[in-house]
Amino acid sequence: MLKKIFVLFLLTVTGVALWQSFRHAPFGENRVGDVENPETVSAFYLKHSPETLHTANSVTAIVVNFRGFDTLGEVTVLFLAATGLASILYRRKEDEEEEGGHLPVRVKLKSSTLVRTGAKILFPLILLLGIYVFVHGHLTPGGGFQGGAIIATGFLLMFITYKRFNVNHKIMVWLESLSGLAFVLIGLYGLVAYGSFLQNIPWTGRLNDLISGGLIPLIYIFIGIKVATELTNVLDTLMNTKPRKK
Amino acid sequence: MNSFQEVFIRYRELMEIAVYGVAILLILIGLYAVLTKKHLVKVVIGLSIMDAGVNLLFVGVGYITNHTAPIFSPGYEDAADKMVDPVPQALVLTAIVIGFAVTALALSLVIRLYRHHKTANIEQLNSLRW
Amino acid sequence: MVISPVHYIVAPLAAAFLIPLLNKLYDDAARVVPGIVLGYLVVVSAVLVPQVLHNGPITEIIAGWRPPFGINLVMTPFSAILALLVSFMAFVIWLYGFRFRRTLKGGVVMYYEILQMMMTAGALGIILTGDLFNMFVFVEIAGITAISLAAFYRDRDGAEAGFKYMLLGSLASVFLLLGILLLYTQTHSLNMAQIAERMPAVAQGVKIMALIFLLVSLGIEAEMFPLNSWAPDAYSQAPSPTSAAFAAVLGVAAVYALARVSYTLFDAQSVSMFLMVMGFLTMFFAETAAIAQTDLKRMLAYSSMGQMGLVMVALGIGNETALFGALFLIINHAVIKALLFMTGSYFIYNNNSKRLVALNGIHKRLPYVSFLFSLGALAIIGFPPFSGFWSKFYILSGAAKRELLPLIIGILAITIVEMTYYLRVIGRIYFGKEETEPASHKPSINALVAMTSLAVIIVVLGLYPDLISGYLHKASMFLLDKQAYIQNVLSVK
Amino acid sequence: MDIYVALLILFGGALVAFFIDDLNRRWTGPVALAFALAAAVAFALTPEGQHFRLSILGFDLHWQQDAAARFFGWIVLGLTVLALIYSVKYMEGKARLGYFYAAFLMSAGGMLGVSVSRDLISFFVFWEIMTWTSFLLAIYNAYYGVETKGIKYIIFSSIGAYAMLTAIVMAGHYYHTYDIADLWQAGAFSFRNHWYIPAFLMLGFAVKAAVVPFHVWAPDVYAKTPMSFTTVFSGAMSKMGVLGLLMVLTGLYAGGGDGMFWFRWILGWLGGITAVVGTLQAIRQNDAKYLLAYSSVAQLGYIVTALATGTRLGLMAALYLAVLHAAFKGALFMVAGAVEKQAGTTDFREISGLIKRMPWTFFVALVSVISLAGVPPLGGFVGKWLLYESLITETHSYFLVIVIFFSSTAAFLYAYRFLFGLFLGQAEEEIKQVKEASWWMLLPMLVLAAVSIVTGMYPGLIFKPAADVLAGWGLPVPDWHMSILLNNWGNGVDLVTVGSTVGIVFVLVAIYITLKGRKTTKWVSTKDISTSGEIPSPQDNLTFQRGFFKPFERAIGRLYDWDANGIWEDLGAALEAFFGFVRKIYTGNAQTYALYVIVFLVILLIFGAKIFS
Amino acid sequence: MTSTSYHSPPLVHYLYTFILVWILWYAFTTSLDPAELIVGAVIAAVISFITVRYFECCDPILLAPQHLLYFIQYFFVFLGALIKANFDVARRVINPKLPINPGIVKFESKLNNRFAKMVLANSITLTPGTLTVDVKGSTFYIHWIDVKGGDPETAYKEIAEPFERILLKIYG
Amino acid sequence: MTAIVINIALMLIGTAAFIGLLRFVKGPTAADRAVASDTLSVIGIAGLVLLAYVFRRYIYTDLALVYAVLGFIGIIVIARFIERAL
Amino acid sequence: METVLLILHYAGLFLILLGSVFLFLGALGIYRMPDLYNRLQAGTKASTLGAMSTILGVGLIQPSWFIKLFIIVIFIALANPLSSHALARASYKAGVKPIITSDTDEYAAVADEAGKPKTEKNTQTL
Ligand code: NA
Ligand code: NA
Repeated sequence: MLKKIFVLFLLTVTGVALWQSFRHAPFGENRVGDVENPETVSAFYLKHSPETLHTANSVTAIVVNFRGFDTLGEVTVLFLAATGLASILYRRKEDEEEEGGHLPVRVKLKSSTLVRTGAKILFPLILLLGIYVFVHGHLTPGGGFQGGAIIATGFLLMFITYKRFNVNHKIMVWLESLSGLAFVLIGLYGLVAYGSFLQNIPWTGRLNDLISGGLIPLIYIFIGIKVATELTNVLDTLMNTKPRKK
Repeated sequence: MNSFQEVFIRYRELMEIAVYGVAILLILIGLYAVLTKKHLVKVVIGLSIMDAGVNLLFVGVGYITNHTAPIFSPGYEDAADKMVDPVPQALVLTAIVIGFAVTALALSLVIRLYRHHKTANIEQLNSLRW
Repeated sequence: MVISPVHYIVAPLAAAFLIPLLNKLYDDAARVVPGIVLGYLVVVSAVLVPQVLHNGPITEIIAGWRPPFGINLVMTPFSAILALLVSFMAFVIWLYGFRFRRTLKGGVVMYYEILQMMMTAGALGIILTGDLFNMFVFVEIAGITAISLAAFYRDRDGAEAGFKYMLLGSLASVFLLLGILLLYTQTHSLNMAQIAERMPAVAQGVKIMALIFLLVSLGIEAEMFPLNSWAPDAYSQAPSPTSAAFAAVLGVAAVYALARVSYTLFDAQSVSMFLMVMGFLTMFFAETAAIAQTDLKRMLAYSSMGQMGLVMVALGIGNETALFGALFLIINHAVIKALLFMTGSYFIYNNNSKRLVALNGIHKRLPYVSFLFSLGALAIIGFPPFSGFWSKFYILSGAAKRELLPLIIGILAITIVEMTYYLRVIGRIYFGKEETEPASHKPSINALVAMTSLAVIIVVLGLYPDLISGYLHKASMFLLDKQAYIQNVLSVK
Repeated sequence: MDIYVALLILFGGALVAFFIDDLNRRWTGPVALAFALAAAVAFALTPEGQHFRLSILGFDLHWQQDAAARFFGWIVLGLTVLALIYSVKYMEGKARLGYFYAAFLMSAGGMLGVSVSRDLISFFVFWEIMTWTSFLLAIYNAYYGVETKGIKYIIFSSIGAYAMLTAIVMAGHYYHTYDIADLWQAGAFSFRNHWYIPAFLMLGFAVKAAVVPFHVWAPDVYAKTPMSFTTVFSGAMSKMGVLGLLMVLTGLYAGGGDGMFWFRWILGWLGGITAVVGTLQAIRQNDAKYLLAYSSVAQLGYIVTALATGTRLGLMAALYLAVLHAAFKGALFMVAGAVEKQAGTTDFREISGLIKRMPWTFFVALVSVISLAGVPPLGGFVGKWLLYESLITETHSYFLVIVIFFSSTAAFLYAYRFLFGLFLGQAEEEIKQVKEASWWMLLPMLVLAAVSIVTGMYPGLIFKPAADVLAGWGLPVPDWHMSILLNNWGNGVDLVTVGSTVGIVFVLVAIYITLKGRKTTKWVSTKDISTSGEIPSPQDNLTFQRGFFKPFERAIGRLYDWDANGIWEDLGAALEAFFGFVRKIYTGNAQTYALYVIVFLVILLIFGAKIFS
Repeated sequence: MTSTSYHSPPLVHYLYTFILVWILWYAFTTSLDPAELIVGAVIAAVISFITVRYFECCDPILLAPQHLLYFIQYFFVFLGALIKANFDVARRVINPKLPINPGIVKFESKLNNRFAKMVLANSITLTPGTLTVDVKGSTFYIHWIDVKGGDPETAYKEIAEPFERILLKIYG
Repeated sequence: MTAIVINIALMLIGTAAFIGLLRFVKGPTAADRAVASDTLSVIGIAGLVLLAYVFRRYIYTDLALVYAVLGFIGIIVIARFIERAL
Repeated sequence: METVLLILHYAGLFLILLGSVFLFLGALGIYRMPDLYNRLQAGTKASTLGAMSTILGVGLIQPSWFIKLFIIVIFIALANPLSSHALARASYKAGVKPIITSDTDEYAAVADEAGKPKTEKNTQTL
């Protein structure tokens, strides 16, 4: 009890401090400044995203190009989380013995037949939605991460409704590796051809065309594939750890 | 027409409380869970709530009254000066993905801890000390 | 393709993505490829570091957007030296562990190798990036690999260590994000040089808040008391090459981040007292905890924390002399602690126990390893003529220049504590009564090469510190010169 | 020959010795000896006044072959060579010889380095090398020493060394130089400017010289280290403390000795107390090694007192005693080592009557003990004479004279006990198997005994280099003659005459006793002694040696209650307990750790404005 | 991406899935830009390849004109029920004191097709006072807010009959 | 007229979301919270589409679609969790 | 054409209003109904129709958005009852007892088939 009061005191101080400091950035205030003569990075991006990169979604322009290096790191974080997860949860013979000879199982109980039927119909729809989201990453809200996540939830739906729905790990490994590699190679192409890593090609098309933004949509597609496979992998690993009687 | 937007302007202070306040509150709630909940999963949930609060704060900071999403979709090609700050949105995307990665890793650790100790009570998790 | 700083990041990344594929084609790919990559990074360092030291900092533009608009990598003399150190140490650690992990099976080796290599990439990213948010990303890369590696072994309490690290690491990333966001709202930039340039205009209150969040966050990573409680667990539970890398790779990057934030983003003066006091407390609590340890790796972990504390003290002292000492100490600590973990690992391997009691009389079974361990122990205490002495001497001289007599006395008093437990271990190794004689695992040739090369560095740097002192002076001067950093980064076209 | 050659030979020899042990264990000792000899030759060939300068990290290291370097360098090298000759047989068959000889040579190198260093940085570097290598030797005989006894040595040494280091960095800051001569010039060692610089330096030297209350490490370490190194440990390494004190005092006196009186008084009395404490403790020891160890503490007390006088005769006495102590105490430790090797123990209660079994060893012991006791005609006498002269006629410290006199007189008791306990009395059956030590061991012992004898008649042999040291450092130099001892009133004693007379008498008496003693001795077991009416328990050791000086101990009993050792050990235990308590903050609970983080954050948030202003 | 434990489905299934997905793509993009259509075709091909095994909702035969009519009929029946259901809900929500007599009843459906069963179940859920709790085989378990009779026949009549009649015409 | 209707609709939806939130807070079982969040997600989808209209941004409708999909799968996962089938 | 658009506009407004009212009622339903199954009954029907109506209403006002909004509507029609069913089934299996006044619970006998012990009261909270 005393501890909780103490914790509440700590939280109060933290909260007040946070509130006070963020009052210095009033909500809704325009801190971007003049877009035509940018003083801030935001203004610069808002100017050059449509003008130079011809990318409608300036968030995408930032994520994939202006700050594409962050994104490469981000993709790596995801990849490493999947690797770490696998290294933490891999099953050894000893584990199985410890658990009394249980086999891993994804879901313990059969799911509702209705949901199973529904899942089958929705699965392609969800995949398509995911792909749509990352293919149009430079035009509409969303992108590689969002699209990848949607695809992974599609797989999640199948995982939890079907005991025996399995992904082909070999294909997953290939997709995962190659898409990650493709990102790096595109970056290296920029380095070799134009002098800086991840630099976009000069031809960036027309604003709001599907084929626009130079290499941005291409990169986002690879990110989408990578994120989709990665997240699916993570879900697969996490769900494949429950013991089941032999 | 957009009285919705007028509300945003007129009650800026209120919105500030609503957005920043909720974000900070989320951080604090998450922190509370981290500091007091005994179940490992609840601690991890606490961390996720904290992450959510921070992410919300990011998005909130980038908002500009009466401005729109920084997407130059048809009809908005020349609205650059009417768009909210895109940078925090890009950053928050990264933060979310990283938060997800950490959460997944945390859960895997919880699974292993549970399997090993047959308990998910954080207080019984002290074989390593001093 | 001309060698440029971005190779530090891209090479390991590409390799990490590629390894799962190659491993399907060639069984040992997962073990070999990281070595090639890390070796390549050493080559990159060998090319770039002299350039930086002679021609001044390199600022590499990424994606074609000049700073502050794009992310950029900055290789100052300070970061260049640390990048060289980190890549070299990572390579040596890889070499050391090359045959060690034969005992592990199948895909697990691949996970291990990828994570270990990427920890280095994360550390290099932290050291090289000129962008604050990018630093966050690399901190997370390093953090995730470190958590996974701490939890790697099943038969230890790895998961517990990993969970603790994860918990504190997550708090760290929340605070780091808050700090970055606060700075962003005030300076409208994420580029460290531009933030530094615009810092004077920021209101004092917000500045301090941002500073607090950044310091707490990086303090967790840099093992600052009382934020360092994850460290003993993580160090002691991780596989030994990883423990070595915690000290030699991750620790280096964490301290670098702390230094960069304190010196470039903020005023070194305003954090001086804080760093000195916290560094000193870190030393005190770590070394006093170390003395009572019964577990070798845990003892070494506490010792690492103590050394980090000393580095923080030196950063706090903040004059050129102390910074020189700090940089030298970072190098020494990386090399020596890695040697101690490597040799200690063979003790553990032979004894099947991490307990110090098991070390009694082990020199009969592992004479050369014992010799190297003792050398490392003497060096880390700071006994001349080993390299540890010079760094400590410089730090003390720096303190003397600020006439901080109590600090000097305090540091030395704690050194006596440190000395006590290291010498006890040496005593055990050489004079303890041996109980049983289990089968010996002699170190493999690659491990011998790795350990010996570190020992040689320790001795050579001790006898001839001027081999590197010129560079270290340059680096520490540059760290102090905030305007030069801003100038260098922002003038890039 | 350059000055660094001898050093390189010693350090290189250490490396060679370490690794040669793996090839052939019998070569290790001779190889080490060869290196030591080579170093001695190199040192001899180094011309007087030669400088060697080296810049490391911007520090100008400065080594010089001057009078002081030669004086202390020869103490080090002489003892090292002799001790290594002794070691060849003494260490035969023991384990870890590579380790032993490597540490030995490095330690010698460290001491030689200290002797030649003329800047504080190289001084400190060599000082530390000598310290940690000697630590490695101090723990050589038992791991259990590491936990308690050996670690005490290194802790005390490091307290001293780090006090020095503090002084050094502060001096570097204030005076922008580490060169000793420049520091003298600048008055760095004066109490007036920064009192802690000289004070901390002297603290470091006092620990090495085993001055009370920092002496507690010495007895254990001297007694536990292999005797062949204890010789050097007690004979030479403690003299490095003397060298350091002399160096600081030089600076102090050069600075006009401002307000020095109180300081000299303190140092002098510390020396006196050290002498008394060492002597009283030596008396009650049952083990020859411990007796000698405490005796060393006492003897160093004299030297410190002599240094503290700061007068012509006093300084001379200090340097003279430094050499003599090296000679006779070195010899005595070798004797103890020989007895230990041949008879298996040095415990008086286990042993007696070795005189017939080890006559040469006895001879060395006799000569050295006489020299130690300060009785004419041997060298020790001259040192005592000088000390008394200085205290009485130059500083008029009469109380101190009484203390020193008390200590010297009491020293007869332990000197007697040492001789009697080991060599005289009746030999038990098991003693009769004991043989004389090997000539490899006897040779260095005899050489050291010869030093005592020769200096007893020709003290000028030491006066001359000592005077050079004093003159070289600008300290007052007394008049001296090769073999005539002058007092302040102008009367002289011809030591050669005294020496020869006493020598002839001694030989005659010795012959008489030997002849007569053989007839009258009647054998009774020494372990069958009455217990004065008390009923002994089975555990009681009934050897008569057990209560050797019981009456004396009873007489001064209260003095023994104050046990510095116990206080230090209590302090250490209290510290460890405190540390054990402190580390409990690492509770192992992840949530507590998170709480630490938040508490820390909140503290910063509340006080941030103050902390980071 | 999915495992290949079943024998491979006929080509027409691929084609059918492909077309449906492609149409959906068009719905998402609502653009006749050739680039979009080409990309959509490629994606639809990939998805049909991945999911053809699972995507079994609607046989092409369902597109026959008479079936289309039934669909429209079904739609209106359903819409009516839905609106009725909503006013029922409104009534109950605004005045929760209305007599309720909840229970779970079961009935047997004559439908064999899984998709049809799902449509029926969903329709039941959206119509007044009923909620499909589970379907086992062809037995439907329905939570009924106002049970008018516990026996399966009554339940069937009250709950499923109007929908199933039409569905049987299509899938029967 | 349009504005009035839209504003009323927004208010109704907002109130609905608030009431749903009350049930979410109240529980009492996990299943009840799941029911609440299910309804909330549907309310949210409608709200999103309405807001897209308010702001006249077609691209926001994508969000509604994605939200619908994720909300549905989320509820299915929670349902599986509630029946302890995962 | 103008007129058509105008009609569509007002129809759309009507649908929006109607939809939002039903959404409101749905929310009220899940708040006020006595047990979980009744809440589901009310919540699903009202929210499904409400959302569909609102979204279609917007589609009528903005005809160029119609196709995509129609997809959303179809999705809701398909998915929302399914999710409600899944929740009802799961809750029942997890032991959340419905209020039964009609003495009819045909499901009780078969719900248990997984061999899971039924608890009297569901104590599982998130
Ligand atoms: Na997008
Ligand atoms: Na629903």
